[in-house]
Amino acid sequence: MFEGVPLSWFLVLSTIMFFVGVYGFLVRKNLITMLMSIELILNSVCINFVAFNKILYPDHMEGMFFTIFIIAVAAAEASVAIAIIINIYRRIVNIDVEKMNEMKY
Amino acid sequence: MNILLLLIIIPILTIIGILFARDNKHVRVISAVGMTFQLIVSAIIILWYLAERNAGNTAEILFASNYVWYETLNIHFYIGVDGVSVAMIGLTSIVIFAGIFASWEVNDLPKEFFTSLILLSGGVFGFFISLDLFTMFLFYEIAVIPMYLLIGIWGSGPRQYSAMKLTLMLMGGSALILVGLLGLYFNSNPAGGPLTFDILEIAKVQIPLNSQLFFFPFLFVGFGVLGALFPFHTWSPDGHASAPTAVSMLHAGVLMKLGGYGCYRVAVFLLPDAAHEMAWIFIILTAIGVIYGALGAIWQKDLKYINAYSSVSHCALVLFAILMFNETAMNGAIMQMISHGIMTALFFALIGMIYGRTHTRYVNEMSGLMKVMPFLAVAYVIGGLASLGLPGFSGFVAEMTIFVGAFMHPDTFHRVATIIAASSIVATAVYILRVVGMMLYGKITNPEYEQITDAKWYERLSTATLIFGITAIGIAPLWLSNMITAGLGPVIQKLLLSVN
Amino acid sequence: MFDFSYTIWIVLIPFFAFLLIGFLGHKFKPVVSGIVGSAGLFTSWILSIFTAYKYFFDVGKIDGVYQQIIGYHTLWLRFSDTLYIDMGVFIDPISVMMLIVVTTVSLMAHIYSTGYMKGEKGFMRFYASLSLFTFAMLGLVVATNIFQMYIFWELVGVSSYLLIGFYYERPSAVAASKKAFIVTRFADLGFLIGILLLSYYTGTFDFLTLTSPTGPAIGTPPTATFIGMSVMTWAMILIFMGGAGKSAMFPLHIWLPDAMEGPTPVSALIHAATMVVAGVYLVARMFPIYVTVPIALQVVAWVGAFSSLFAAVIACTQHDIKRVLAYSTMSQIGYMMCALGVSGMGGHEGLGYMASMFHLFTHAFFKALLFLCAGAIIHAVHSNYMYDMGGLRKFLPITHITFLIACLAIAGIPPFAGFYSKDEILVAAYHHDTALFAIEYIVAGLTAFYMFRLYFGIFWGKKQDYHHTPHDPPLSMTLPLIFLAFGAMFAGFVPFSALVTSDRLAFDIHTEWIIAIPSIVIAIVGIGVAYMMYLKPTQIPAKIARSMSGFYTASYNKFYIDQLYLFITKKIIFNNISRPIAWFDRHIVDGSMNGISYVTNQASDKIKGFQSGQLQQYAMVFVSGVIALALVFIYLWT
Amino acid sequence: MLMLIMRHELLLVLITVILLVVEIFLPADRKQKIILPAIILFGAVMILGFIPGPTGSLFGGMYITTPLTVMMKNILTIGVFIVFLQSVDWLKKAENREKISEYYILLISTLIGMEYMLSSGDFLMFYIGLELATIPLAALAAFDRFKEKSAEAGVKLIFTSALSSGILLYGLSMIYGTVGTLYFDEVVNGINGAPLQILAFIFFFAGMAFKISIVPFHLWTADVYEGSPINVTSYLSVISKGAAVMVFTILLYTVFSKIAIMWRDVIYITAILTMTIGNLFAMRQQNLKRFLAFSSIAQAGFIFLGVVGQSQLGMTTVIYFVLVYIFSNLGAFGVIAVISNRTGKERIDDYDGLYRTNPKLSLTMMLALFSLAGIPPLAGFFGKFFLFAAAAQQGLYILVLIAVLNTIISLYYYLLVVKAMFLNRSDQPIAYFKSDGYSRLGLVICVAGLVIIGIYSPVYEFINQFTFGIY
Amino acid sequence: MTSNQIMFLLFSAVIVIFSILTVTSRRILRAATYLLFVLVSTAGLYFLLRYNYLAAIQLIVYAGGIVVLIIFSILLTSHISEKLPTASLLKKWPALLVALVGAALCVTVILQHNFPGSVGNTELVSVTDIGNSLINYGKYGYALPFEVISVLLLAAMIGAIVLAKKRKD
Repeated sequence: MFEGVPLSWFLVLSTIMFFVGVYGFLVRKNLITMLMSIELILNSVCINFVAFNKILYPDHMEGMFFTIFIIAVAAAEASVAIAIIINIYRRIVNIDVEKMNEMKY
Repeated sequence: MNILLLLIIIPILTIIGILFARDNKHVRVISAVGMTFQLIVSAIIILWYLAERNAGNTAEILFASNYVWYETLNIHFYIGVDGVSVAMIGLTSIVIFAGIFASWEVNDLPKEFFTSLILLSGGVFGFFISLDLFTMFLFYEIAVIPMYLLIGIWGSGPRQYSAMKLTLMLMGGSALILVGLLGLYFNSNPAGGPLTFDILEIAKVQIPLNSQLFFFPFLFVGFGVLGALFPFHTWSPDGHASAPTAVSMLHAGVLMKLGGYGCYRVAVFLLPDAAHEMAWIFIILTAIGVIYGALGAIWQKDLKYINAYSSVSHCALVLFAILMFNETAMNGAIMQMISHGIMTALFFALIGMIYGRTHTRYVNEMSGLMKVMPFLAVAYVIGGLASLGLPGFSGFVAEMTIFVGAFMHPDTFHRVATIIAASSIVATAVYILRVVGMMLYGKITNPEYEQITDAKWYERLSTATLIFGITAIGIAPLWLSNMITAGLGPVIQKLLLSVN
Repeated sequence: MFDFSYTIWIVLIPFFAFLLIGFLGHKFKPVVSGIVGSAGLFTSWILSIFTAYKYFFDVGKIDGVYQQIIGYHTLWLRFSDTLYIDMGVFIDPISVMMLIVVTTVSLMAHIYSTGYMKGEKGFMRFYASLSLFTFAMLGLVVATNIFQMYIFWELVGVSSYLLIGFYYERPSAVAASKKAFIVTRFADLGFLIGILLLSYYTGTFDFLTLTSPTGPAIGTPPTATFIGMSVMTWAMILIFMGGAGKSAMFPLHIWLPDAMEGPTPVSALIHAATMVVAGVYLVARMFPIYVTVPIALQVVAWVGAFSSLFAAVIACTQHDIKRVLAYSTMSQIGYMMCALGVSGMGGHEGLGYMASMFHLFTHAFFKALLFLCAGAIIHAVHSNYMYDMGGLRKFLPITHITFLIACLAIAGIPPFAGFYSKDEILVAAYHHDTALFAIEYIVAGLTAFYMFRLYFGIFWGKKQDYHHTPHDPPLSMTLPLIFLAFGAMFAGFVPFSALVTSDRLAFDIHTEWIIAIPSIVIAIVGIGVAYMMYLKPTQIPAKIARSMSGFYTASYNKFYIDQLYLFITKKIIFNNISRPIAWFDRHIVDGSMNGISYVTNQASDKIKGFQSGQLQQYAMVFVSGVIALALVFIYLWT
Repeated sequence: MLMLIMRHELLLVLITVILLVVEIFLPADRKQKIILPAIILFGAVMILGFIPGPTGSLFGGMYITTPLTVMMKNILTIGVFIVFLQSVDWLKKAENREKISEYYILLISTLIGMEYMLSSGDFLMFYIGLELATIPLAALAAFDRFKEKSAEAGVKLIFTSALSSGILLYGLSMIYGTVGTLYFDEVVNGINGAPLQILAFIFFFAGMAFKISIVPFHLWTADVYEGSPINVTSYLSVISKGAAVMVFTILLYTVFSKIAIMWRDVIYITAILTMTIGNLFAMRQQNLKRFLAFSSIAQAGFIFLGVVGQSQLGMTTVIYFVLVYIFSNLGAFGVIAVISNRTGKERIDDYDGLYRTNPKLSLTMMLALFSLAGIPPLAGFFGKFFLFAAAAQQGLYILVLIAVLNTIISLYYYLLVVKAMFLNRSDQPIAYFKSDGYSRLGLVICVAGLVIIGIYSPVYEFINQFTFGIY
Repeated sequence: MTSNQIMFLLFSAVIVIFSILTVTSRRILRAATYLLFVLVSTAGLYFLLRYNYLAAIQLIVYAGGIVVLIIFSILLTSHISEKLPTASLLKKWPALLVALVGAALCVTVILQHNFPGSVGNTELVSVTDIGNSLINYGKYGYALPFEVISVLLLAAMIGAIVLAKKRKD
């Protein structure tokens, strides 16, 4: 409970966000929108960490720092992903994930 | 240094020698020299062994050397021989010796051929002298895998299919063995001390019955696959049919014996209670195998198939005898292994030589060969007679020992099974004589066969060695029988204990 | 005690001759092989005669009983502490008698063959096989234990195989040799099982122990039974099966006529005088045990009697002279078997035993003689068939005379050898079972008939146009004929009842004229009928054949037993067992192994859709996997 | 001298910096001069790594080295060194010349990530190490910029890894939420098997299973392996996977030891799935890289048998097997790389009759494949045997049985390659060529490793002495 | 209902709604904008939890950095007017099912879990403390991750450059 807001609210919120992200990842065809879904997922995790840290274990700032590092990693990940996306766009002028199936079986 | 190590070192040195050989001739000569040494060393081992025994050395294992290998897992490189393994060593060296000469005319990639062949034989030697289950298993696989290349590259007919089938089935067998071995290992010290792969140590342990019952089928069937246990024998006809001569020789002659030896040395010896409990299943299977192989051979046309089915029958007899759990039958089993080993090697050698001349292996396409190649034909007849258990040849000694031994079993079931198995001798006579009659006798129908020449010197050497082996055992079996009996002691004792 | 250990050389000399000829024969001229073989056998023969003399007349008898002596023995193979195989020489009346028979006939065959086989391609091979056979046969007769006997039993089988198939380019010879081996092999299976049974219950192979009145077989016989009969009965019947196979008793006789494909000396030696009587010898050897199991003995008697009748009937209709002789052999061996079957133990009870051995002895001479004569005839006319012959008495005088002697001997005309032995058999049968006696009595008449049918058909009757004038064979062939003719004439005077008896005690016999005279009469009747029918070409045989056409055809076709066998082997075993097994192995056993790989391959193919290349599908599987695992492990797992 | 505890990582960082600086000052046309120094430098680091040094914990327990982790790092370093040797041929190609040092930097930085992951003392460090070991790899997978497949591989790798790290993080957050700390030594006390923790563990497991390519989290593997430049593939399949396996095993044995009874079953199930599915797919592959991808999936399944052993034997064996696996797989990939670089041929049937033109390469390939299949006396046999022993020690004989039956399938497809090289004949076999010295050196090391590691038991004993008490 | 609760509900409503919109919108630029809203709302949540510094980072790095990056790349790779194609139903329904089942599972498990009693520390974390922690190398110090992440960022940068740079010729 944090100032009247129960922990579970945060957790439920983040879970919903997480699975919305997962859903987006599973259905969005455009690579960049998939990347956005990833950001949703990471963001939901961040909320978890922060909420846990603040509400349950406020003595140390582990959750918060974890979040900070997640954000940093997310940035790195996004940059590489976008580099790859741009690269692939240059190759085939398309970033539809369903077209990425040259290798299979 | 332990003389047994030579059995492994000589093949390695020979292989190294082959790698430096310059041409075909060198390769052949080096192989021949190496395997001659091997034969000599084996003979020395046998004589030395007998001398030691005569001198009153009653140790269970002679020439034992025990080197720690994997200390934490208590894996040892533990070698040594008793009467049984000495006999098997003798068999192997004779067969590989003959095999080298039988493959004198391999011209396609000879280096690789002889390397694989000798590697295979090295694996077999290692298997027979191992007293540690781990090394035993290791050598077992070393012996099996070169078979793939040997059949695949130098084979004939559907060689790729056969090679693959054979390798996979045998490896399937070894997979089962592996499970069994691990089971033995982790049950090898119920008191909680260090675990061991040492056969002799495990033999001293009373493994709980339910564990035994669980692992026995793995070990018996696992080794049984190589021993052509019905219905896991089907690699054998195809494999033999496709394999080049020397490989068939080694395979049927020696490699299949690994199965019987493993059943004897590992499955039955180390899990005697389970063996007693479950023997009846395998007795039924092996008795079927004996008859089935013999009857199956009658209809075949391809010489190699005939011999392969014949091997199924004979090898099933080995397993059958092992399952009788008495000294005489086991003695017979070992002798049958040796006898069949040499005999079938002789057959395959001859088939190879005949095929090399007639370019067919179908008996109905050949006739009257006795006239143009009397040496080979007579050798074939001798092999055939040995195979059908004629006195004076090793097959008789072995089979009779098995039958007498098996018939000593007090259970009616076992004795009825023995009678059934014994009736195979008639079927054996039928298919052997059928082949002899069709192929060797009669008039030459194909004019090309008039030009056939008789055996070359190396072929003569190869066959003569094997025939000598068969007849030597057949005429004077007592020393061999005594030697083997002496080695059987511990196994029999263990089995007797487990009955009570 | 006299040392009989030298007797092992009687056996071994032919073996060394075999090795010598087999390995080195091709280095020398063919004739060397013949000489080596014959010389070796001559030595054996001399040694045998010496042994017989020593045994019967010098040292063998102690307190009126002929001793059973182990002349030599060595351990060959040990199965267990009690079961082991010795190789040795067992000397007792019947083995010594057999040594004489075997070496004599074999020597004759050896000498005869130097002429008969001259110029044959496989001359060395022939002699090597012949030596091998002699070795095996001698080893068989001197066997100290049943397993040694079995070993040599098999060896004679194989040498017989090799010799029947001597003309290996002739398909019929090959088939005949194969048939002979397989049929006897089948019988040997019975023998082997019998041995196994016997040894299991008695714990020994040794003849001495087995036949000892206090031994485990007789003194304390096992009480176990199997399907209503005691195991001993079973064992003895099975052992008799082996004997029946080797001795061509019905229904295992089919190989014998075909075996005539072999060279004639071989037929004389193996398929008339020696090997085929091995069965009789076997039963005689085990006789003390047979006496204790009446059912088995009964079987022996009836099989013997039936075979003798059966063969005699067939012999009347055959044209191939060697086949006639072959059936005649079968018939005579039936006689011997029957005699054993009706015998008891000791003194006059054991008359049948003595008679059987006696007949074996005399039969060896006259039957070998008949075959060798037949060889001489075939040599001369190059045909086996009666209808190619006729009027040969002028061309082949020696052959003619010796053949006649042999015919008279076999027909049982006194004072030729056959009369005495056959008479004793009839007496023994008469005292035992009238039915058997009746059969044997008829057979005696039939024997006289078919033998003289042969005799008249060959030497009298219509003269044929021969391509070149037939003539008597060379000395090397006639010498044995003459020698054997003497045997056929005088062998009957050997006092068998004093030498070879069931309990090895001498007993007195006297000719029972009440049986002897009718038997002579029926023999003369038989000869007379043959005389009428075959002295000159007449229509009578054809008429008779027509009047009993069904029976005649059946008899001519050997009662279709061959066809029956062929049906069983070809149709049933080959086509209905072996072939289905081969199919089963290919398609079911092997198919299931291939099936495993097929299923694996199919599985591999079926699941390939998972690897669709679609990233989102991968993710889908990924997430579902996580959730599934979580569900399982949170809710299902305990 | 406290920093010596972190010597592996620091040395690697040092090399990275050196390479970066050199790269900046090196003229564009002489970029390939950097290859030899880079390899020598790295070789030096590898050797320095073997020098015994202090171990302990730094940064308040966030970074811990033990002799065990030191050894693991050394093992990885050997593998990377071999990869370096094998990459030379490829790097010297015209299209890669300008990004040689980038290649090295990226590769080394992933290695740094792995080493931190191995030495991590809390989940944060672990996570960062994991990401450091993954993200540059995605860049490497897409390194062949002008190949569509390479880009596709990059996409698949980065997106799957992002998803998996998201899932892993979710799990981590739940662990944090239930335990209240991220330091391993404290987490272990808080693990009690509550459903939420099981959920968290499964999520965490999925993230790791992605790295190890465990079914059903493996689907990216084949595509990425096929598309990536071949040396990156070998790196992915060997080093990346090996590191993940080792660190995961340590985590399971230490942090999650309280719920061992649960994760053993997870491993049990996934091991069976992984072996079977991997093998079934490998059977039908024609492209060698893809083939080895599935083979490596199957191998991961086998490794799990060691993990499930949960004993010193299990730990030792897993490390030992990773070592063996490095040599085996790099041997196979080395040959494929050499041939692919020379001829561009990567299909199995391209290898028909290879033995008759290039016997040495074929033999190397055969030995490597046989080692993978577990044929004695090659190291793979020992590795597999011990893995099975580890599982058997727990009484999981059925699992062992399934595994050994799977080795039969695996033998089947390894033999297919052997068949192509040795048995088949071809009208147009790959012509004879002499491979470059670096590759040859790499292959020789691999073969030597394959032959020696098994027979020479001290290797195993050496590993074993460090694994005491880890479970 | 406290103001905090109301604020929370407000933010979470925004988050949920715009998350869903992010993954369903057919116009890619709008999706990016919705994502921005989500991220900003998340920052709001952080503010709510008194993590002002974190919220700032969230705004700067996420909203300011990543989203901008995303928008740039959208502009590079897509036409603004273009509508995204919708996924096939075959893809949507299973995905929806998985997401719903997963969410249900997680929510159930979370709600069932008995978390330790909340401490509810409402204090603001001072930037000084954060700074100290970042350079602290003891326990609960983050010097090492801070350094290592720099390696990661460097590597990511190099990787991105290598991939994205144009060929020289």
